[in-house]
Amino acid sequence: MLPFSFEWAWDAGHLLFFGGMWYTIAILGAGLTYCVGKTILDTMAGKGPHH
Amino acid sequence: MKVDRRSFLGLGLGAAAGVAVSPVAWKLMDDSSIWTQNWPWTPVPRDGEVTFDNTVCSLCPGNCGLSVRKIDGRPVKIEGRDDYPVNTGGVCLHGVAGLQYLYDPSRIKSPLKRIGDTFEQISWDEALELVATKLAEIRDAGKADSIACVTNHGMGTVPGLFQRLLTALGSNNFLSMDTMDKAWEKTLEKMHGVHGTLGFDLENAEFILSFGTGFIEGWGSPVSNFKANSSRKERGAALIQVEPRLSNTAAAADTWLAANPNTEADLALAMANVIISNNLYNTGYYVSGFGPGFDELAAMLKENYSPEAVAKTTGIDAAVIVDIAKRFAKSNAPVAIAGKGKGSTPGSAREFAAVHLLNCLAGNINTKGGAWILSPQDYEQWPAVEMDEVASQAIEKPAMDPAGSVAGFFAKAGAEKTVQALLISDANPCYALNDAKAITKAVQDIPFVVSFSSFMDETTRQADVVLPSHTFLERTEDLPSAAGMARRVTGLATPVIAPVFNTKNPGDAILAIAKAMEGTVGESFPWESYEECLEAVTGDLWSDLSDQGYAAVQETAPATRPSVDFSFVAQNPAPVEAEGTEADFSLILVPLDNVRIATGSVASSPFAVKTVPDTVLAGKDSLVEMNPETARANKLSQGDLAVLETPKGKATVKVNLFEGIMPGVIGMPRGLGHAMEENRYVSGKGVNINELMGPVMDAASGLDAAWGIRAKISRA
Amino acid sequence: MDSALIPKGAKRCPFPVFALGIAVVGVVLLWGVYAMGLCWFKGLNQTNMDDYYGFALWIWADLAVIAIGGGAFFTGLLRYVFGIDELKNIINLAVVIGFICYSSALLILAIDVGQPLRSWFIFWHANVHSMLTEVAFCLSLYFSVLTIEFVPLILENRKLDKVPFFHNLGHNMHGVMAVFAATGAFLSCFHQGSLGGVAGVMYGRPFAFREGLLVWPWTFFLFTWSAAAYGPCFTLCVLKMFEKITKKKLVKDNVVHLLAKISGWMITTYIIAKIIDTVYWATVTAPSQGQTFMDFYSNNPFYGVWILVLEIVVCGIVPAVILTTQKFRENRKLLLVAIILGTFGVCLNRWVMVLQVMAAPVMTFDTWAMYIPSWQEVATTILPVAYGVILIALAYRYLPVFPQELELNADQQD
Amino acid sequence: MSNSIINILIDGVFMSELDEKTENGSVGAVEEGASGEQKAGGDSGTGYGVLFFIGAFVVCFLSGWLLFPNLLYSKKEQPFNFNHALHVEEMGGCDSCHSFREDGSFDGIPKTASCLECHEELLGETEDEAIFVSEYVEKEKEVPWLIYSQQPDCVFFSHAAHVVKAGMDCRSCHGDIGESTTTKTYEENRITGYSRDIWGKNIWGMKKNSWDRMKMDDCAECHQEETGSKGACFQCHK
Amino acid sequence: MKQDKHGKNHKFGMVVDLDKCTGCGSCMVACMSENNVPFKEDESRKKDSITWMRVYKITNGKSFPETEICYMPRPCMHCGGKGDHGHSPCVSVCPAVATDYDHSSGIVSQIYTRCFGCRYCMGACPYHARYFNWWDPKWPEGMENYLSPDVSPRMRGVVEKCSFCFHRYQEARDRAYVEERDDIEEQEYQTACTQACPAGAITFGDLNNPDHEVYQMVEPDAHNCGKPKNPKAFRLLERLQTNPKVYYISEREWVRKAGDNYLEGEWEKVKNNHGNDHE
Repeated sequence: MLPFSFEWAWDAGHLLFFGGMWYTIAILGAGLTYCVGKTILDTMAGKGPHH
Repeated sequence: MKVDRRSFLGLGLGAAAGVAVSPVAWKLMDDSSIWTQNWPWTPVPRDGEVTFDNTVCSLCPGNCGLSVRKIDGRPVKIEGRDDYPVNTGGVCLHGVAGLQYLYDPSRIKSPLKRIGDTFEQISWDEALELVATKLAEIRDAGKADSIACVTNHGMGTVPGLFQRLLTALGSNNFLSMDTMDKAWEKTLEKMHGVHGTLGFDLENAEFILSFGTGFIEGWGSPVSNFKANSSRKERGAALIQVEPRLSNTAAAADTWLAANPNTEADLALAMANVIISNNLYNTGYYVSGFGPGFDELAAMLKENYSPEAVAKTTGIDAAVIVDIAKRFAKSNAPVAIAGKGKGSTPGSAREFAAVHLLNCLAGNINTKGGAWILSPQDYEQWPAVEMDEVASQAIEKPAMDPAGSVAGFFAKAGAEKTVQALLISDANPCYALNDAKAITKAVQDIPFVVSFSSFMDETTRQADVVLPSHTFLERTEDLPSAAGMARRVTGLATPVIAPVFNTKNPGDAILAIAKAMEGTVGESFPWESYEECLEAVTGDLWSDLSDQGYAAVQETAPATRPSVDFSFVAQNPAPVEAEGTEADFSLILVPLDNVRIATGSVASSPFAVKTVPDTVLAGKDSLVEMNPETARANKLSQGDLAVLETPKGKATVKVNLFEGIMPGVIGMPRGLGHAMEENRYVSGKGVNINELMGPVMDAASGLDAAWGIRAKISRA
Repeated sequence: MDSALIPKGAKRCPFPVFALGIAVVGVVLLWGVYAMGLCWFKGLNQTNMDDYYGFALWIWADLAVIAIGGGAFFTGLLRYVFGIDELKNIINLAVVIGFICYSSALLILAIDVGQPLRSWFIFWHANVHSMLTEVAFCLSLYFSVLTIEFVPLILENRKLDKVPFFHNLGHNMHGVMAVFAATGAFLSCFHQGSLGGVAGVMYGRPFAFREGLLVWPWTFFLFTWSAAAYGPCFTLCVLKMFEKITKKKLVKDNVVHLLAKISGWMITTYIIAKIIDTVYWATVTAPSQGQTFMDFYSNNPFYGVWILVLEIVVCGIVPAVILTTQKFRENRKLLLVAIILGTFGVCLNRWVMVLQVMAAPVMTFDTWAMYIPSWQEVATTILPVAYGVILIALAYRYLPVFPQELELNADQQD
Repeated sequence: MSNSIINILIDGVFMSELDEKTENGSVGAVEEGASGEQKAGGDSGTGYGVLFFIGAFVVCFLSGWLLFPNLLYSKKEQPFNFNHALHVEEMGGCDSCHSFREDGSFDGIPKTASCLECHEELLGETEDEAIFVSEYVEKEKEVPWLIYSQQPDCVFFSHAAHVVKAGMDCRSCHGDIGESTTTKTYEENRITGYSRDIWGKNIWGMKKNSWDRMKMDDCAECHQEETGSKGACFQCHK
Repeated sequence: MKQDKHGKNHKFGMVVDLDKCTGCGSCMVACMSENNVPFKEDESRKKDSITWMRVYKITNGKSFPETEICYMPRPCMHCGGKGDHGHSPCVSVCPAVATDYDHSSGIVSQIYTRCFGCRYCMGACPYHARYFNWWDPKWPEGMENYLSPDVSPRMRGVVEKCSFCFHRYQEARDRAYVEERDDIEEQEYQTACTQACPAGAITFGDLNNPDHEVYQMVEPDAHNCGKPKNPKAFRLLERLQTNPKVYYISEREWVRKAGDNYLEGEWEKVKNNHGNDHE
């Protein structure tokens, strides 16, 4: 999974497979970070539910 | 300060974050999976120095040489001994599984005394004293001849010591379990007038004509036969198998003659007829060795056993009979063998004689690749038995069964109830003899039964005192080869491990009992220990035995060629029929021997049971084999539960359809149905066929010649 | 009693009734949990699986729930990536179903493996050539996507929404949902396919083996396609069940018909591909390995040709025809028949592609293997169903799952 | 309705601080107040939250690093002290006591019998010597040494391949044990049963020397360097 | 020091002479006792009975008395896969690399401590050579004393299979190392089943080494994935391209035919030039 796990090899199979995996994780992570970050800013700016 | 929800949230998140950046979670994740890799309840075998010990297997009469691999003195694996003349490296599954017998849950851990229906552990001193006192009592009461002893086989110094004890006590009733060896002995007496046994040089035979023998089912010395079978294929020697069922031997044979059950003798006689009428018999032997009865025989055969007539009885084409007979007679090294299945039961004298007749006609007696007449094992040099008056008088009384048959002995014991004491060593008659339930009853009726078994088997369960033996891996013993082997080798079993439980070598137990009985009985046993006795008695053989673990007694054919007396066969004795009438029981039940199932006194090991196919044993049910045609006629199909009934009893079994068995014949595995509760890996599985079979005593030999029994089967 | 949590204006059954219903299902759930405990602590000897039938009821259940949970990724794809806006009215349901299906699948997998504590080896020591590795990675990643998709819905709960942070978070997550949905669709395509690949790459098993494209056997594509095609059928099935139980209309017909139509065309294309695949396999692939088509459908008491007819004709062509024909799909009863058949069909396909593969002998002297699951297996398979029922009931009761509910049931509001 | 127990429970679960308000007002009022309370109470709550967060973080972080390793390993003492340095001086290299058997296997720790040549009688006056002679030599027992480098049952390690074939030095894996004058405390992982030396003293599993750790990755590292491949699984596993 | 991989690659394989095999079961028990295979109370359910070496009984399907039977011992085939690249059916599917193909010996390993019990490999293996530990292995009291330290007992929940007694290869190599030999002799590494077979039906050795008996018996064609040139030799399910390293020899045509699936009429075409069809 990581370059220092036993089975890791710098070959096409690992690069493609784990490349895809880390890329996906990165997208999800970035998306979540963005959401949480923006939410904190929004909340501090006083945004909230409007009635 | 108000502790609120957010404080808790902070606490939780902080803890989580703190743990996350510490090694705890990761280390625990790793360690917990490592824990699954080293579960404390999964054993870890200790490592150490590897050594090998040689010994000899005595689980069956084959007596193969074993090489036991040990780690720091702890035996871990049994292998065949490469330089042993019987098996040269090969080994059967029972031998390989030998270590399982050491730790068998049904092993007896110390001497036992019967208290009502249970056993109590006692000390060796107490147990030996008990036996000695009881035997002395019986002797003092003038009933020395009512003491009997049954051992598994009759050869070597351990059975020798038992026999010696009986003689010293004054009894002739020393018996070993009935096997085909006894039938061969009777045959030799009748046809050559000699005392001895027959061995077959199968390694060099060129044409093996087998009348129902399980040549590779465990007949004789199994590993040696497997090797002979393989070398047979290499050297192009033929194997013809006569049998109503496609056994493994039949499957391996070049030709399988599916003769009707119990017509083996007819077929052999028809072939003899072909050989004689075509003048294909060995002329040299005719001149030198053919004795009385030859002309009568020729005439009798001509009249009764023409190939055409026998074709009808056996179901084998006349042309095939003629062809096989001619090929047999013309072969350079033909040999005909008998003894059904593993040869663990005797057969009819007529059948053995008819088969041996072919050997005689071919002139292959004591020739390379032929049948060798071997004199009784005589290397043992026993000093004369000291006999007091009691013994001298009692020994004059005849043995209970004059033919020396165990089946006959128990029949008489059960009927007359005169036996006062019975010693049983390594034999399990309550399981292994036909009509096992009647045998058990007979044993129960004997007031004092002493078992020397290593396991709580069916017979030992009936004992009053148990003097547990070492298993074959823990004991010293000389083991002469037997069972159809032409070459004779005596092996020396030596302990590969210190006794696991509080057991003794039966030889030592006998010495101790004898010594406890004062007077001539004790004096007849001048040795301090069994090992001392063994060394003294084996005499010339001892140095070979102790140096190389075996002594080759005979390697080439005996030089003499005894003459043949044909008169027994010429009388055309009647065949031994199966018990039961066709009207009541339309089918015939035959026991099936299978090398993977131990059939004699020793039960199978858990490993051996594991190899038994599900077409033989399914859960707790035995499967009986029948032709689909038989099944259709009895409205049965594969896997059905069915009730199998014979004149001796009933059993619930499952049905296994097999095209290779003759219609009308039902085959049932032998060796299952043990009742040895402590060992649930082996016990309680299947049905003991010996409870469905009854003995059929052959008038000509006095031996049990039952080969099957009439039966019927219906859906349960 | 729990009105504070119930979406504003929505009518729900009295709390005791609800609690009773949950309790009943909860008992089933506990039964499943007990069976699960047995499997974990005593080992897989609690099942009737054996060395021939190493994949059994559970793996089927796993594949089946993932297939029918495919409605989530496909509807998400249509809604967020292709921008079919009407589907926003059913996307919540699809997401909840997807979440239930995928969490169930993960739970079943955790019971199914012999050494659950070592499961992480599949990630850490991954063999990238194994289809199962791909399944594990995509499955767990896609599950996190579903969680991300589910969270905003939870945050819409009347009480939660009052918290500014949650309100804003929900809002912001909605804002970037297209990114998540697209990622989810990508992941889903792969793991649905990999599940098909699991069977297709077994070249020692002529019943399963398929040739293919690059490293992917045809079953890879067929599984993805079939999950997309049939997944919405299950979403609609659940919707119909809801409507039946609540005696309310929850989603407008045009939305239902739209999804049904899309599903119908997907099924049509899928079933054509499946037929081509079957024919090619039966006439080229299997014969090249010495086996005839009928070798796989005879000499056993269960797997007859009927199973293929049922899968392709009854559960494939029939729903395809119904759903693609406007007249038929707008007939309530026919629509119901079609979506039920569709759901059943994809489950049957997964059954065949896992269990018949195990059952069919390959060595000439081998025999068909048959198997009946133990109660522990049945209980642990029902466990996720019970869990799903509870979760979806909670979701319906407390979350605005159906945006059109109020509008459609204006007369019933209190 | 608003006072119902269920609602209180629900509030308790979801947002506990609203409790007080619920008691006195209508649902509507609670809702009004809730958003206000949210803002007002937000700051102080967050403040405590942060405080608690930091506190918990520090406590857990430190115990994870410092306390956990101590809890994880149990400490066991050897039957008596052994002075490697002294024996090396007297006997020569490692292989004078740790040798190969004829069949190529490695005999590990010597048996008591092989110590007899010198230790038949008391040799020196240390307490350890007395224990050895009286408890083991005289009773013909083996010393139950705890082996620091004991690999688990699943590992096959060929000393022959490494020492004879590859000509490696004992130190590469066993370090300076030959220079030790006393036996250190044996630490056993309570969960796995492994010796701590396998994972390495360092709880993170970091190492400075080749002998600091004996995990599979350490084998692989060297194999990769020396043979160009980490090797087949069976090479080291049984 | 850079090493080559201990000389040239071996390709260990087995040849079973089915005409010599008597079905006695010695190989099965020798294997079980060599490899610490556990046993349980009821072993008659063969589909969960661990027998690394299993002897199948096959028949020609004809009725009495034309019936014939043949016993077929089946260890793990140690498939090399298409092109002998090591992509055996099981190795290629294991998600956690718990089973791998060793190119230096041709042996397919199974690492019990790595396996997490997904059983995918079992589904992928058409020979049913792989077994799952459904139960904790348990020995009757005291019997664990006979366990060998050369093979670690398996825990519940993992897959196991025949290893060609790889530990014996390790031991033989250790001896060679201390005797400073570069390689081992043919007889130094033999599997337990080979050693035990009383009929001498099993031969084991290096299929890459023309001096070895196995090579001479089947004449494996290295350019055609080890396909036997000996017309009496065959492999099980060769058409699936699993490329097994266990060969069978029989004079009997029906036995050879039973080794693989053939469409109607196909066997007639290949039976006489079996093994030579590449020429």
